[in-house]
Amino acid sequence: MTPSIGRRHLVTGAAALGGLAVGAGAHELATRSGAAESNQAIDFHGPRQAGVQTPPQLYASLVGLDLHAVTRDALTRLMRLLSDDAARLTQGAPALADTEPEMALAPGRLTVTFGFGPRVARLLGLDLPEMPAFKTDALQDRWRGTDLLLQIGCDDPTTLSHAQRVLLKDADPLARLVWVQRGFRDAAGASGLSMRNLMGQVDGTVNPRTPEEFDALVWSGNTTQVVVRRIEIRFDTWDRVDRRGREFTIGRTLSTGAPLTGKDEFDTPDFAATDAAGFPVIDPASHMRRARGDAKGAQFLRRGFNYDDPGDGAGLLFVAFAQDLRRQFVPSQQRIAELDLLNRWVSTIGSAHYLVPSGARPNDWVGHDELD
Amino acid sequence: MTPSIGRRHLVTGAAALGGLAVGAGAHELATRSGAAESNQAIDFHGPRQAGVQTPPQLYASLVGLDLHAVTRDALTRLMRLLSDDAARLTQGAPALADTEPEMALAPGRLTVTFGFGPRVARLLGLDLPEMPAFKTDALQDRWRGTDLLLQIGCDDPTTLSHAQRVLLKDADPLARLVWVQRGFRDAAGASGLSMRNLMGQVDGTVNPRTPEEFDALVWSGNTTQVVVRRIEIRFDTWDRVDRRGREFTIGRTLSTGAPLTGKDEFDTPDFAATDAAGFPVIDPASHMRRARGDAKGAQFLRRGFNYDDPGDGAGLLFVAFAQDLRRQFVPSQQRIAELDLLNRWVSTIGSAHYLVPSGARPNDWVGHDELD
Amino acid sequence: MRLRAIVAACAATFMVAGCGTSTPTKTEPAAGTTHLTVVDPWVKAAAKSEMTGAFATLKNESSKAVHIVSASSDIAMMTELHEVVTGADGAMVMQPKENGFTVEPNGSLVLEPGSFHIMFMQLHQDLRPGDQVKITLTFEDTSTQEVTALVKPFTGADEKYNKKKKKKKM
Amino acid sequence: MRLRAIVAACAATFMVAGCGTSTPTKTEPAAGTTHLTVVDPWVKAAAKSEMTGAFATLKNESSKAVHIVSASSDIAMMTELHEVVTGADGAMVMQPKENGFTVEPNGSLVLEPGSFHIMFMQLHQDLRPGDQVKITLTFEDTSTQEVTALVKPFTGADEKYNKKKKKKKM
Repeated sequence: MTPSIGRRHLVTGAAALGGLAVGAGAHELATRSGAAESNQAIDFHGPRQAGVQTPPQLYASLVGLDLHAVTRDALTRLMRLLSDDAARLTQGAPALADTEPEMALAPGRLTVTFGFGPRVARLLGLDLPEMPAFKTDALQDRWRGTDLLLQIGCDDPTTLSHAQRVLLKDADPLARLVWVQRGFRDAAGASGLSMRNLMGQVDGTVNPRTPEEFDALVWSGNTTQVVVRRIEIRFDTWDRVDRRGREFTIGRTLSTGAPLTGKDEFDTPDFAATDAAGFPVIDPASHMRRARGDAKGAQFLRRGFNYDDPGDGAGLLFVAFAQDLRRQFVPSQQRIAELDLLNRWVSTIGSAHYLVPSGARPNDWVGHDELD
Repeated sequence: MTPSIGRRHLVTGAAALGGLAVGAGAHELATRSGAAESNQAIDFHGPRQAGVQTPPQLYASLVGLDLHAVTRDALTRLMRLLSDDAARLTQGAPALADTEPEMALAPGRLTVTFGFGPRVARLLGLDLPEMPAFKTDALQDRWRGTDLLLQIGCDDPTTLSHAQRVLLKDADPLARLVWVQRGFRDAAGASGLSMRNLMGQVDGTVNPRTPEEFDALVWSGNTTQVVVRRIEIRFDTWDRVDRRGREFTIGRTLSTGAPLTGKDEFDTPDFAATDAAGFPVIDPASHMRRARGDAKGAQFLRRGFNYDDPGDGAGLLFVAFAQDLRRQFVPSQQRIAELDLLNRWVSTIGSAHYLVPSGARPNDWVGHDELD
Repeated sequence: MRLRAIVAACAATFMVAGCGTSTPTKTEPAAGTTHLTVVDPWVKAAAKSEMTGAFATLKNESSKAVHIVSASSDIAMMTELHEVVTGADGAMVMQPKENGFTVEPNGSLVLEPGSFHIMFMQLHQDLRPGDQVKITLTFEDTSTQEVTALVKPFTGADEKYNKKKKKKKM
Repeated sequence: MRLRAIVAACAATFMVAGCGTSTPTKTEPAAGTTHLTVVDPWVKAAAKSEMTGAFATLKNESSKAVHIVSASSDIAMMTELHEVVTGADGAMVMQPKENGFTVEPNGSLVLEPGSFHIMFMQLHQDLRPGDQVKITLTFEDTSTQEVTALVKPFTGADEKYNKKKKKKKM
């Protein structure tokens, strides 16, 4: 080793310990060429948060955080920091003091959506219903409810990873990371149908799609509510169910997602239809029949992702947005918990729910309306 | 509960236990419309396996398997099964007896590359060098070498998940799953530069690129060798190193990936260049200087992926293909283990290496040449 | 009648769930006459003395019908061509197809679980995953065609491999 | 001389690594005259009695040069405009910029770690992550402009949160 190397090592070591001094201006950032056309930026600012009505991205990281102190002061400071990060990163710009600014330049439809858990809702006097216990749930504490939810969605996994790191670094002084749940969907454009979950089912058929439907079912003014449930699939036994058994269980044809009484995914199921022997074509205990609310206004937005964690199971990150979870989600889940053929092969092992506050105006932060 | 529901439950239960009988023909599969243009199929059959010279996909699952019995009979049967699956899935077709055939229809440049570990190489009398111990390694048994490697790469995470499940189901009677290591890269087309790893470095600059370079450095006839190393990054301290410190450590400019003596990523570094004070511009202990082999034929193919596993660290899945790991990879790694400024922030926690057998002819299976 | 049909099918325990028969590979006959193109042949793994079935898509690319009158294999004491029909009581019943299988001119016949298939009874040996099974099809004119089918396992993927699970060697 | 420069910069312990100053948001002044557009202002978190710095990009969109002669803030005993220069011995040295900062007509000045910055010494209070700091810039003609800067933490991400780690509240 030459003396010069030895001295330089000391220097680099000092940098590591002391926080060295030289930053890079924007002018040093390489311009990314050949960016994919799909590499769009989604607006961050607006009366409603992005990531709800936004068509789902290829990947999502759901991040659950607990505040070190559940106070208005801590929450304000945290939301200022995270909103500032999100406002920049979603537009393909580095965060303030970003240590890897080049990794922010491909936004890939990045959205960051914030949710407030029950303790925060109580702190702010916001209405967030209690979530009743469902008898089929097998909840694990590691996927429990938290004070804050960050739903980070992106089409580019590298951008997503970087955004998550930036947000967690800024959250670190004020909140503790409880879990990260990572999910994925079909590649954009790969299917003309709704998302296919890992059981092979088409998922999300009765979702609101028009702005009017979103207004009627999802938004309450500029806020909404979200429930995140981790639904594990028991593939070892599900794999032994043949297609007819699967379709019978779901109430839909697997290939097209059509109700067993229809031809197209979006056909209205005919629950009264019977076969030659007089049995209903769509079984009254089928998943579709049990999950579906008949009442007007009982539908909600399913915007979930598949998960498949090496060594830790696979299933569905069920993410549902509703005006009022109590009115829309809870009755559906109660029907399912009472009776649903699908229950034999799935278990909900995590559950958390949040109020999604209104969006941030330019130069403002998410939650400001609710904190004032 | 009506009697009819009760009876039907029994039926569905029987299906779950007994393996029910009705399958779906290809005619039932929904045609996927609007598939992305990038949703291409990569040839599976050919003298050399795909997934080496193939431009890296967005995602990869590296799967390590141990044979229950290290015998020619078991290996033959396993490779027949897995080759048959891979031949179909890579072309966007379901595997034989695929339980979710619709999830196979978007190939997304899927490749499945097989590697044979040391015990298999000994069984078959194939030359696979021993891997020496490197003094900086901090290997964990859970990421150890295995009998078989499946490198599954895909641009569509749902297709990847399905392919992995099919392959693991078919491997299950013959081999034990030891690990899955999942990684990702930049979205295709997001950058004109080589992959950026999570430290912000441009990675893979000196890779072979032309067919001639691949022939000279990677392929040995139709086979190659691969080493898979799991390199964990200590971000808590790396985050405190500023850009100048990082560039000094790496020997390259972060924004462009250019050597500190050049302007462009692919400029040849000038290790003799000195600054005004007489110090080398590129430090002799920098990562680039230490990793780089000067001898002709000392380069190899780095085709790695980033990893970022919730709760289990983040870093680089270093995947390197070489004609002869002993001649090409080992000297580079030994120089790094001796001295490399970067060692302060990275640790190799897993290491495995394999012989990559020749490809399969149509209607044949990977490894047939080596088993004969 | 679906309910009864499902119950009846359950009795056929050798059959497996689902199967995609979309088809990138063709197996050309290794011996005999080429009457048919046999696509995606496979057999479900089973133990000695048990029964199992063979599945494939049979394509007739000629302008006249092809009649398979029987099938045979070294692996089993008995090999039969089976069909599944709706019986007098409305239940579906598996039974030998008396006149064998007919593949129409420029048509194809899908052998699949729950429908037409080749059934092997009283296996002489274990059919292990990854084995290959030779099946001889015999046609009306006594000519034969040999098909090689892959033996497929049917087990669930081990989604939680870090947790202990009993493993059987096969 | 880079070696010495780095060593010298190390002494400035308030400075943080890297910073992208590409810029989607602008902070308009809350009070005073608008001489400059101040983009991406931020201050590094620090504890009471310590020192820290403020960074931003100052854009002069007018056709004449703008001179900042001083800066002040309630948060610190002393606020100085600093520059980093190469001293006689080749080392880089931080020092008060005697004539203040000049932003050229239609030009901009980047305040960043290792270069020009506003330095606060002997903080009256903790600057906690997410706090906002008001800074008053005073110009040659004695007019002022107020800037609000976000206090940013600088900690590593907790990549292995399932393992126990000590946490400090801030």
